[in-house]
Parts: sequence; C-alpha cells; structure tokens
Amino acid sequence: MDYSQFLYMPQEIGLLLVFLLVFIYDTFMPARMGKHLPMFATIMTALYTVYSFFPCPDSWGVAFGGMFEANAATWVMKNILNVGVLLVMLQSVKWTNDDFVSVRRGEFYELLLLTLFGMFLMISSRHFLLFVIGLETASLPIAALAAFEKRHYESHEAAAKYMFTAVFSSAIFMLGISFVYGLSGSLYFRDIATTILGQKSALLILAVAFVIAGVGYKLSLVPFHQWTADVYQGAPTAVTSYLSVISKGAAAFAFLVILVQVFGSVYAQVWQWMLYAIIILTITIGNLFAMRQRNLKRFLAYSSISQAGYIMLGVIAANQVGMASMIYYVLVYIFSNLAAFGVIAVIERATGKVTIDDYNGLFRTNPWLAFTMMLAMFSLGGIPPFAGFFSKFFIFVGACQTGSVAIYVLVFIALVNTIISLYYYLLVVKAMFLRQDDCVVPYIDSHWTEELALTVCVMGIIAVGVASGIYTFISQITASTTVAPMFTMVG
Amino acid sequence: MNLTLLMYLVPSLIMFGCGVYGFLTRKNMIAIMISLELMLNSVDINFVVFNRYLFPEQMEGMFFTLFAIALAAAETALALAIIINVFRVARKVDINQLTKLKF
Amino acid sequence: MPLSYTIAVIAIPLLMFLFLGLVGVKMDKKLTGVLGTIGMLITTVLAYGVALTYFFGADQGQMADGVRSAVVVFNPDWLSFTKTLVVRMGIMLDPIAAMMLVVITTVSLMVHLYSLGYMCDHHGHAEKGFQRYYAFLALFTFSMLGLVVATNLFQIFIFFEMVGVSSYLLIGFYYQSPAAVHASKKAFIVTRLADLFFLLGIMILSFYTGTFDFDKLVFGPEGANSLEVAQSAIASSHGATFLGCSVMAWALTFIFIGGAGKSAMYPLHIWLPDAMEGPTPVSALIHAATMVVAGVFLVARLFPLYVIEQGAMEIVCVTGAFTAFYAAAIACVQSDIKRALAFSTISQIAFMMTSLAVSSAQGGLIEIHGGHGLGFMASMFHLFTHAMFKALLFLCAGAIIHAVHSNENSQMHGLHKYMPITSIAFLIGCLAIAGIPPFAGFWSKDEILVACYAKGMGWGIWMSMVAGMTAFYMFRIYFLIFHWRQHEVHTEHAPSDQPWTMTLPLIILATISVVAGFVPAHDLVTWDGRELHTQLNWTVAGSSVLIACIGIGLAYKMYFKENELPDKLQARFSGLWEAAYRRFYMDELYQFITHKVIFQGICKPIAKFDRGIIDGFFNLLAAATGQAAYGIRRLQNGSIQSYVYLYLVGALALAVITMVCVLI
Amino acid sequence: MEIFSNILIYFVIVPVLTLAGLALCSNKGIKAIRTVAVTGATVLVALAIYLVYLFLQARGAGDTSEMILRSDVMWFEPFNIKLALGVDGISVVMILLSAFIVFAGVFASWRMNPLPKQFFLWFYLLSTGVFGFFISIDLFTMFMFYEVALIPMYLLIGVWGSGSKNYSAMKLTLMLMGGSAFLMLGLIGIYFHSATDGQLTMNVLEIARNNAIPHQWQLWLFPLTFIGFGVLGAMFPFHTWSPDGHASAPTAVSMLHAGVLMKLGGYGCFRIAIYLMPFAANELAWIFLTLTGVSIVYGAFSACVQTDLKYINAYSSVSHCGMVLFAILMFNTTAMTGAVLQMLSHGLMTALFFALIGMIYGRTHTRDIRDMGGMMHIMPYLGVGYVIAGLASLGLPGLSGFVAEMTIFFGSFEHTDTFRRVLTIAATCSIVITAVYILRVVGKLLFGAVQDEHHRQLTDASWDERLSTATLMLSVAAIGCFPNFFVGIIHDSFLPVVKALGAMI
Repeated sequence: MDYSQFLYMPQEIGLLLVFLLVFIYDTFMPARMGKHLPMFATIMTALYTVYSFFPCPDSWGVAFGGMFEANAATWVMKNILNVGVLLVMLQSVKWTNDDFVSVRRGEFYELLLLTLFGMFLMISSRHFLLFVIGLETASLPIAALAAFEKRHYESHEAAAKYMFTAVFSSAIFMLGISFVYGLSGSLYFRDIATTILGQKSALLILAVAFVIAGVGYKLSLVPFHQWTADVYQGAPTAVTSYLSVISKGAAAFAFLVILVQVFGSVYAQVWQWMLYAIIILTITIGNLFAMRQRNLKRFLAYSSISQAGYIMLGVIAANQVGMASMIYYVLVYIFSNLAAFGVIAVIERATGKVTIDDYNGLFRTNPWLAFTMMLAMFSLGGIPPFAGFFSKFFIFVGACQTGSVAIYVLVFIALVNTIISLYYYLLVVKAMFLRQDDCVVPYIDSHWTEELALTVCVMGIIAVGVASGIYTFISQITASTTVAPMFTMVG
Repeated sequence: MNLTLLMYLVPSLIMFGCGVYGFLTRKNMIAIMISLELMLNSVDINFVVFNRYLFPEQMEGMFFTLFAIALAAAETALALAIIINVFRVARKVDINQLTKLKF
Repeated sequence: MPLSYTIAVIAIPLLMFLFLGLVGVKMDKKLTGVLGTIGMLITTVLAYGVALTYFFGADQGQMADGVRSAVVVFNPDWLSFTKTLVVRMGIMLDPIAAMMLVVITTVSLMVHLYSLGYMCDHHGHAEKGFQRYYAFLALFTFSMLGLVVATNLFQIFIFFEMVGVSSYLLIGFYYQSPAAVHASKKAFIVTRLADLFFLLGIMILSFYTGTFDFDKLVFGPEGANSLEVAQSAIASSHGATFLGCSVMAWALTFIFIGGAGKSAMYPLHIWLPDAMEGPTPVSALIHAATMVVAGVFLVARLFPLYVIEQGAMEIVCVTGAFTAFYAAAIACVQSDIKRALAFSTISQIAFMMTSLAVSSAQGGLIEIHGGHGLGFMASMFHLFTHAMFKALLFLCAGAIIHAVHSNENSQMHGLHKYMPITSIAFLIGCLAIAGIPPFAGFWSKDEILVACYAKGMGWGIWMSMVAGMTAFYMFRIYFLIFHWRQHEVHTEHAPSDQPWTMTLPLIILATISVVAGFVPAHDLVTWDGRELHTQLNWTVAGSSVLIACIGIGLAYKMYFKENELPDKLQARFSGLWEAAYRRFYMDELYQFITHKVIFQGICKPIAKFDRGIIDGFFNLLAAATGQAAYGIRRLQNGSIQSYVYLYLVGALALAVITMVCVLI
Repeated sequence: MEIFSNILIYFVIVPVLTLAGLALCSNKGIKAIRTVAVTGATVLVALAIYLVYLFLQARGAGDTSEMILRSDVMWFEPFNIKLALGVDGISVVMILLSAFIVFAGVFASWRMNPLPKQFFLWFYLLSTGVFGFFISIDLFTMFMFYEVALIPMYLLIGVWGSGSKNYSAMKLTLMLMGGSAFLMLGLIGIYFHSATDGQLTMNVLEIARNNAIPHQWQLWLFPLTFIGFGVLGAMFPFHTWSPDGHASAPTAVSMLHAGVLMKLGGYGCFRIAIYLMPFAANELAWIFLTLTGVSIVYGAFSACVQTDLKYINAYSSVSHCGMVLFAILMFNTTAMTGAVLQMLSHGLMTALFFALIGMIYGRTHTRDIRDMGGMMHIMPYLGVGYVIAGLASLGLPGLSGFVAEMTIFFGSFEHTDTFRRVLTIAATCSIVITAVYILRVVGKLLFGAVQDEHHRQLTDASWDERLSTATLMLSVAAIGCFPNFFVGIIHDSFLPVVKALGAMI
C-alpha cells in the first residue's frame, strides 16, 4: 500500500493532530493546568484553521482507489466548518470553565474535534463505506455531547432521543445502501452512477428514499426532523449551536455530493420530486412551529429547520450556481446562527434565562447583545444589507436557473414563507426593542472570548454579503475543473 | 437443495420488520435497543447475501458488514451509557417518560 | 406697447395680498386697511386708464377698420401638456374685459373704503382679523381681474378656482360661527361640483380643437369674435357625437354648467343665499357685483361657439329664463334683507344669461349682426349697471344692519327718519333695478327685453313679467325697511347714518347708478367689436316701465303703511308662501342627497367595507396561519416512537408516491 | 476607484457617513446628534440641487442619452450584478424631493425622544435606502436598497410610534415584505430572460435594449413586479397597511414614508414593470387601470367619514397615489409626466400634512377631529399651514396639486379608448370628493368653536417646526407656480418608454 496517499488529506491529518494534542494535554497535564485547556484547544484549533486556509492544490485528487476525494470545494467547505467550530469553541471557553462541567471539559473539546473529523470524512468520501463511517463518527459523539449537562434532566432526554432516532435512521440509511449495493454491485459513487444510469426500478426508488431519509435526518428535513427541536432545547447551548450549524453544513454538502454524484443520473425520474415535496414541507412546517415557540433555543431549532429547507434549494438546483450558493448560504448561516446562539449562550450562562419574554427590554440594559441578536435575526430573515439577504437571493437564483416553472413555483412558496419567518424573527426584535419589562435582564459583562466570537459573527454578517469577493471566489471554486465534472451526470 | 437469494433476503427483511415493530411498540429502552440491533443485523445480512450471490468476484459487501458490526457495537455501548444516565435520573428505563420536551 | 402697464392692474392686488398676508399681520389694523385701500385706489386709477386707452385711445391701435380688436399684452407659457396643448398665463384686453376691469376695480375700491368703517365696532375699533380681511379682499380682486383678462379657457378655469377659494375664505371670515363655516363649505363644494363639469368641458373642447387659446377658438383674424373661426373650431370634432348629441354641444353645456355654478343658476344656486353669512361688503363685492357674473362672462367669452352650437345655447336660455322667475318668486317673500337681495341678484344674473342666450344665428351668419347681436350687448350692459346698483343696495343693507344689528326687516321698519342718506341711496338703487327711467337699470333691462321679444313673443312676455316682480319685491323691501311703521328703538342709541367711510361709497355708487345708463354701451361692448346701431324701442320701453310701475304700486299698497293685507294674503296662499319662503325645498333636497345618499349611503359603507372585508382578509390570513401553527403542534408530541413512526411513514410515503408517479 | 468621481454615489455615502457620525455621538449629547443629522440633511439638499443643475447643464449641452452620470462597477461578477448608477429626469426630481423631505423630517423630529440617537440612525438608514434606490439602475441593487428602506420602518414605528404601534408596525412590515416577495420572483424571472445571447444582465437599460423577455413570460412577470411595487404604492386592495401604519408612525416617519417611500412604488412600477415589459403592460393595463381607478375614488370616499386626522390623510394618500399609478398606466408622455408631478406634489403635501398633524397631536394629544375645534384661533401658524396643505391637496391653482392633477387628467383624456376615458372621468370626479373631505376637516378642526377649554393655553409652532413646515410649503408653492420648470426636466425622460409601448401596440 502506498502511504503517500495520506498526503491527499492534509486537513484531516491536521485535525487529528490537534485532537491528539488536546487529548495529551487533557490526560497528562496536572489538574491545576486544566483550566487552561479550553484556551489551549481553542488556540490550537485557531492555528490549525489558519494553516488549512492555505490551499495546496497539489494535494487535491483522489486517494484510496477513489474512496476519498479532496478538491477545491471540499477544501472550502472544510475551512468554513473550521471557522464555525472555532467560533463555537470561543463561545464555550467560559462555559466549560464553570464548576459543573469543568471536570469533563477535556472531553467536550475532544468530542467536538472528533465529530468534525467525521464530517470531513463525510464531505470527502466517494465511497459509501467511508461515508457511513464518517456519518457515524459525526453523529455518535454528539449524543454524548448532548448529555453533557449532567445536572439537567432535559440534557439526558435530549441525548436519549438523539441516540435512538439516530441509530434508527442510520439503520434505514444502511438498508438503503444495501439496496443500492444490490442494484449496482459497488459502493463507489461513480460506479453506482454509471450502473444505475437510466434505471427506474422500485428498489432503486426505495433505496433513494432511504438514503434521503438517512442524510435528511442529519439535516433535519421534514419529516425526519422531529428530534431536532427536543435535542436543541435539551442539549447545552454550545452543543446546540454546534449541531445547528456545523453538522448541518457538512450534511448539506454531503447530501449534494451523494444526490448529484451517485443519483444524478436519475435526477428527473427519481429524486427531484421527492426533494421538491420535502423542501415545501420543511420550510412551511419549520416556520409554522417556529411561530409559536417561547423558548429561544427551541425557536432557533425550528428556524434552522426551515433554513435547511432553503439550503436544499441549492441541492435541488443541482447545478454549479446552486452548489456555490449553497456553500455560501452555509457560510452566512454559520455567522448568523452562531451570533444568535452566542447571545443566547451568554445570557443563559449569566442568568439562566432562555425564553423570549426574558428578553423584553434587553436593549435598555445590554444594547450590544441586543444589537447583535437583531443583526442575526435580520440576517436570518434575509434583510439587506446583511449577508442573509444575499445568500437567500443567490440560492433562489440558483434554483431558478433550472428554468423549470415548477421550480419557480417552489421559489415562490419559499418566498411566501420568508414572510412568516420574518414575522417570528421580528418577534425577537420586538421583545428586545419594543417591549418594556420590570424584571429585565441586568447588565452582563461577557467574557472577552465571547465578545470576540460575537464580534467576528457581526463582522461576518455585515461583510460577507457586501464584500462580493467571497461569493465570487466560492463561485470560481465550484466552477473549477476539479468540481465541475460532478454535474455532468445530472439530467 | 440449493438456497436462492430470496431465501436469505426475505428473512432478513422480516427481521428488519420485526426490529421496526419492536422499536415502535416496546416500552423498555433495552428492548428497543435490541430491536435496533435486529434492524442493523438484517442490513448486514443483506450486504453479505448480495455480495455472495450477485457479485461474488469482489468483497465490498463483506467488508461493509464488518465495519457495520463494529459501528453497531459502538452504538450499543453509547446507547447503554445514555440509558444508564437516564436511569440514574429517572429510576426507570421506560421510554414513555422521555416526553418532557415537546410541542 | 401702450397698454403694457395693464400688468400692474393685476400685480398690485397680488402684491398687496402677499404683503398684507405676510407682513400686515404684524402691523396696526387700521393702517393695513388704509394701505389696502390706497393700493386698490391705485389699481382703480390704472384700470380706468387702461379702459379709457382701450376704448378711446389716441393711437386707436386696437381699432382696425371699425373693429375694436382684442389686444394681448403678454402671454407666456405656464404649463405645457404637450408640444401643442399649452396653458398660457396672459393678459388680453377686449371690450368686455376692459369693461369688467372698470366694474371690478370700482366696486372693489368702494368696498375697501366702506369696510374701513364697516369692519369696526361702534367705538371704531377694528375687528379681529382686520388684516386678514383686507388680504383676502386683495386676493379676490387679483383673482377676479386675472379671470377677466384671461387669454385662454384654462386660465379662466384657474382663476375660477382662485375666486372660488377667496370667496370661501371671505364667506368663512367669521370662522368661529358654525353658520359661516357651513355656508363657506357649501359655497365651495357646490361651485367645485360645477367646476368639475367646467373641467370636463375644457377637456373635451381642447381634445378636439387642440387648444385653449381664444384667438384660435373664437377670435377672427381682425381680433374680434368671428363666427367663421368658431365654425371651424366646432367642425374640428368632425361631427363626433356622444349619446346622440355632438361632443361640442356636450362640451359647451358642461362649460355652461361651470358658469352656472358660479353665477348661481338653478339648480346650482343654493350656495348664494347662504353665502350672505359673510360680511356684507363681501357680499356686495363678490356675491352681487363681480364673482357671480363670472358665469355670464364665461358664456360671453365663448359667445360665437354657443351661437353656432344652438343646442347648448337653448339650455342656457331655458335655464336663465326659469331661474329669473324662480329667484324673483322667492325674493318676494324673504324676510331677511340680505337673502332677499341675494335672490334678486340671482334673478338679475339670470336676466343677463337669458339675454345672451336669445342671440342666435338662425338664417345664416348675417342675422347676428342685426337684432340678435343686441342680446350680447344688452347683457354686458346690464352686467355693468347691475354691478353698480346691486353693490349700492348691498352696501346700504350693510349700513342698516350695522345700525340695527339684525338682518330681519322685522327689526327695522321706519328707518327713513333716522338714516335719510342711506334711505335715499337705497331708493335710487330700487328705482334703478326696477327699471324706471332715467336710472341705469332702465336702459340695460329695456334692451334685454327688446332682445327677448326679438327671439319670440313668449320669451319677451315672460321676462317682462319677471321685471315686474323685480320692481315689486325691491320696493317691498324698501318700504318694509324704511317705512311701514314707526321704528321702536330698543338699543340705547338710535340708529343713524354711518361714518363717512361708509356713506361716501353709497353716494358715489348712487350717482353712478343714476348716470350709468348713458354710457354708450352699444358702441363699446358689442360682440364683434363693431358699433351696434340701436334706437329705443318705444313699445317695449313703455310697457316695461308700465309693468314696473304696477309692481311698485302694488308694493306701495301692501307695505308702505302698516296693514293686514300681507298677512291675509300669506294666510290665503299659505302653502305657496311657505314653499317660496323655504325656497321650494331645494336645500332640503341637497341635504338629503349629500347626507343621506352620499355620506350615509356610499362613504360609510365603503369605509366599513375597507376595514371589514379588505383589511379583515389580511388579518384573516395572519390568524389562519397562527391557527395552523397551533393545530399541527400535536405532531411534536415528544414521544420517540411517534417520531420514528412519522420518519418511517414519511420515507415510505416518498418512495411509494414516487413509484406511483414514475413507474406507472 | 473611478466610481467616486460620480456624484451620484455620494447620495449613498453621505447618509452612511451621517450614520457613522451618529453612531459616534453619545446617547446624551442631543446637540451633537442634532448637528450631525442636520448637517447630513443639508448636504443632501445641496447635492440634490447641484444634481439638478448638472442635469439641466447636460441636457442643455445636448446630451440626449437616456441616463446621464452613468457609471458601472462590477459587484457580483458571477451574476453580472453591477453597481450601476445613472439618473434621468425622473430620478433627478425624485432625489430632489427626497432630499427636501429628509431635511424637513429632521426638523420635524427635532425634539424626538426617547432615544433620539437611535431614531436618527434608523431614519438615515431609511434615507440611505431611498436614495440608493433612485440612483441605481441595476435590478439587484435597486431591490436591495428598496428593502433597506423598508425594514427600518418596523423599529421606527414600533419604538417611537403611538397607538397600536406593535400591530401596525408588524402589519406594515409584513405586507410590504409580502410585496417584495412578489417582486423578488419577478426580478429573478426578468434576470433569466434579460438576454437572448446568454449574456444575462441586471442592468435596466440593457434589458430594455435587449427587449428579450418572451411574451408569455411577461404576462407572468409583469403582474408580479407591478403588484410588488403596487403594494408600496398603496394600490387597492393592497393598501390597508397604509392607514394603520401612518396612524401609528411618528411624525417624521409618516412624512418620509408617505412623502418618499410610497413614491418608490410608483417609480418602480414605471421603471421596472412597464419599462421592461411593454407587451404585458399593454395587455394587462386594463386590470391595473381598474384597480388604480378604484383606489382613487375609493380612497377619497373612505376619507370622507374618517375622524382620525392621520386616517383621513392615509386614505387621501391612497387616492392620490392611486392617481400616480393610474397616470403611469396611461402610457403617454403627458399623463406620465403628470404622474411624476403628482408624486412630487403628493410627497411634499402629505409630508406637510403629517408634519402639521404631528405638531397638533403633540399639543392636543388627540387626533380625533370631533374633540378639536377652533384651532385656527389657538395656533394660527399651524392652522394656516393646514389650510394651505388642504388647498394644495384639493387642487388650488398656484399650489402643486392642481398642476399635477390637471396634467394627469388632460394626459389621460388624450386616450381615444373609451374604457380609459370613462375611468378618467371617474377619476376626475375625485376632485370634488377631495374638496368635501378636506373642507370637512378644515371646518371641524380649525374653524368653529373651541371644543376643549384646555386647548386654549396651547402654544403655536416653535422655530424648528416653522422651519420644517415652511420648507415644504415653499416647495409646494414653487411647483404650483412654475410647473414648466419641472415638466421640462421630467417630460423627455418618458420618451423611450412611450416609444417602446408604442411599438407594442
């Protein structure tokens, strides 16, 4: 075996190194050094993030007989996830140092990094075995993370719910894969694509449905979404934010790769309409549930469900613009959602308040927190000049580029839904700015790491949209020769 | 007598069905976990059988099964741990008590 | 250009308005009044200068081969709708414009002077809003002058609106009395309704003729009204018709309705009596002498068009004739002196309208140069004389009201002893309006009657009868005020003649009313600028004087000395009397239409519909969404097994549906 | 960057700088805040006037290009989205209008509290959007600025409003956003059919030049865009946000919203819907003519029975803005010129109205005309101002309303088509109804006896209020007295679109 193949996965290896360092620090450092571990892990991750920003195009290619592929798109996607994880870590430095969780703070970071590793595998795998391994690596630790707040019953319930549903969905997923295997006799994406070209057997349809269900579970698409709200609510906020952006982003990318590269040849016959229905359901039901939520974490859970629906618009487009705008959407979404969760985390850590009514009059006492939250809400709601507007517009454009009237209708439904979503995003703004309350949250002096994280998010929200270079870059990447062949199959 | 593909597939699917049924009906979390195992194992059977009957020239299915077994084991371990956690808090392993978070 | 200073005649009142409105408010009240009057005096002098230069100017520049032609002093573009259809703001002088300049400035000056006294209480302290009053007077004068010198139809419309507004402001001068506010509102809205038709008329006319300018509509090459031009203007519609009538007939009728609104023709007259809520000098200026004849002026402006388009002309004629009688009938029973005068005004304006309308072009274009051209001249002449003596009458009424603090003639009686000058002035006015030679009214009214007889015996008789009624009701008022019985003094100081500021105008106007009849109108204000050779028609003159005398005699019999006769008659014809006193219930009718039908029947339902149905729909959408959100919450019932169940069902459903769609 | 040599960009930069300046002020330093706000507004006015000068100069120099001061900067290269600037006569006057109203608005909210700083921040964000919309001719940027202008309304009404402000703010925002949902789809559709040769573009001029949108697509995209903008133009039946929104909004916001924001609707309808899709415009004009014709009469009638001053004005705005869209749909230069004049007139006049109402409300704390009376006696300045605004609104010659309405009526009547004629006559009738409700208010509110004795010791306008209203009154009179100046600027800008429409018939 040619070990030089490992050079094709520099980002994964770098990540493993960080993991090992954190692990060693956690295991061998004396206890008094323990309180520095969060900082250490964060700095390590930061260094690694910076390192992996430098592209090494000579490392882009296919390894392990086509199991693993690194290319410009995966490189960008992984960097985006790195940034997200870094932000999550920054936000949780203070939290992991408080008494209840401090004993296990090491595990938190280790599991976080491992999960990220799993996602990298999902993103880069071009073989279902590797993909399943990645998927499980990305999802099992999260159950442990969800159960992190030992002293909260909700935490356990969330973990249990996640666990059981996750295992169930992976079983379904693997069943689907087994069908695919039975049909094509291979687990390599490209082989499958060629063999099933033009087929439309019941088994194939069933297989596709199960695969969509399996990955849709991680993306929390309706009707595979129901764990989302409960887990988001029950899990510690840091974990929730991680779940809502990082794993969603990774899954979205993987989903696109699978649907386009594996089943692209049966796009029109098989999965276009499945996805069509799913998108409508996801956006609408997510919005309808979000309207009524009082608990902000649960609220954001549902909002993230409907956001997933919007992300799927980039998938159903199944073209280069769709992919570019989807990656861009994920980037913007990471900044916006992490800003929101960052504020929630700060306030929950300081006062333990998470319901929307606790935010009444927040603007009077914590103007900056309120301002950040407002920007996040506007960006999620797609209000210019914030990044969310651009990502929404582009993803709609990407979808409409297919030119089919059906997709125009889909986009229209999505647009109508934006009004509902705007309604509940404004509810938060309303609570913070318009409402007055006697028992308003007192002034909170947040830790500098949290402030740093929030500042980065705010800058992201404001700059990522207006600075057109970012999207242009992503677009060029997805148009590059290493990625473009993906879409040749579609049709 | 020689066994055909279906003779393996049908039982494995039945197994999977049983797993699903058990998952949906059992109250005890352990039982539910067992039915999950059933489902996963039926998937393994599928892979092996497909490999053996349809594509005997290479071993992908077999390898997948091996990994799948390992993953199933990991999942079981984690699930047990969580069930124990829940038991610590609630003194029960009844799945119906996990309905605090809803709507 | 010798007449270029005409612009000053227009500009001074405007500047005066701006000055008094912006600066004057801070100044001493009396001072502003005096300033305003001086300004008006200058304007008047200039206006007389203009008129004299125009009519008898040495250079005779505007006199081309015996035709007194129109002179356009200046005429810049103001608003261009299209390259061709352009609204201009200009000054044009022709016989009637010049005459109107004289009328307006004279009356306005008198009123300015008069108001110096009238708008003060007995201690000579100026009332509140004195400056505002003079500012508005200036504004009105400006608008009215702008109206008469208009070079195009649209400019007339513009100044129609302007005079409407200034009249609104002046009627509502006592804005704290609800009656005044209501009256002003009524006046504005009724005239506005008329203006709507005016506007439609202009729209139609300009659409077909492609111009607003008189020199393309009515003025011939030699700058005087020409039937040929009018003919071609009418022809430009190429016989287009609407509902059977030619569009031009519609246009001219609509335009006439516009004029009828301002000139208070039936049924648009209802605002004028209420307008008497304003200060009396204002009534004299606006609602007796000037603004109310704007309609007549408008029809006179477009005279050739109407002459060609006989259909419209007939409408004018009938409306005029009927209104004359209708208003006179009401005037006979009014007890409020100003109301009575108002109705007499309506009746007199109707006279002018009719006499315009009896002109016709039957038998080709030649005949208009003969007898029928008389109507135009007579109407304009009557307009002139009537302005003078009606203003006189109103100012007298003002003096009386100022003295006894009441409009009801039951509060007056026998004032002759106390206010002799006023009494004599009033008498002169009455004689003039009744048409007793040699007073002004006689000459003009006589020629009107001649014109009417020329149209047809019936018309003549009808109008003569109205003339008789005029004599009757005017003297009824006169006797009731100044004689009938002793005046019982219930204020501490007896009524007396007013200060010179108020008496002087009376004297001046009275003099004019006496002599105005000898103005050679038939030479000056003919429709085609040519001299019109008329001689007194003895039969008509004699008969009309006779009828007038009968009317006066009747009034004398009934009202000179206190007696039972009036009450008897009133009891005898109580129904008729009541109806006439209530102005034949026209106001009630309008009340019903506006309040019950439009306000209650249209506005309120629409408002309800808006809030209920349309707004309700959007609220319903929101509510429905909320309900849906509430309804589906059961999906998330927290039990893992139901989650998984839904998961499975969802996946299978996707698969099955796709199978059904794809495979079958 | 060469774009900074283009004066237009400064219409966005100046408000943004003002935003920054305000952000630097402390919450307490009211003086500093005012200074910054006023400076910004004044610079904008100066810029706007200079722009008019430049425009006239360019036209005078025989520059007949459709848009002057053009400059493009590539923004989102993959979609060929440019930061495309350019103005024609219409945008120029619109910018002038906006500048004046922003100026007046700043003074109208001189004594704004609480949180003056935040108020002005949102206020200037709104104006940024407005100006950006008017200077840009790229669909994407236009839409972006459009929404930038919309969203501040929520907080401006919600925080500083009165009455049922939460409900109104939410309603207004959602309905307008609903409109922009239609709009976004329409724009995307236009974008994908903007060219036949695959060079998709967002530039209005290029799209119009290519004229490549297939007819059956136009039939869908035209209603989407027209309704999208029509919602903001308060077109029946999408107008119901306007009464509630205006009733609850603070003075300056009502001014800016009715004065400028609602104009975005009319401007967009013309610039995007009609200009880019002349075929569908001709085909479907009758629908929207009916709707707008209805809104003219309907709004006027509804205004007759309202008792809340702001409701009356909101409904009269429905009527007047209906006239704008109505005239735009008449497809001839005269009527369209009238439409723009009406936008100017209505903008200034309504702003004046809302300013005065706000000032009266600030003193009496009621807007119900039944509780007020004889205000003319108590606060003469405001009273006179109100009368002037009223006369302008009912179309007194010499004030702006008359000019605009007459141009519209005569322009519309140029159409020989009977259907349009009938609608025109119906619309003309509104001048009477307008007179009715205006005089009703003036009579009840200003004249008559003083209803409430407490009102007697109320004061008249303060200097800032006088300045704010006087600016508007003078502008109203200026348009009314010298209409040809504005007509000259506007008129020719309509020739291209009229030509395109003519080609379709």
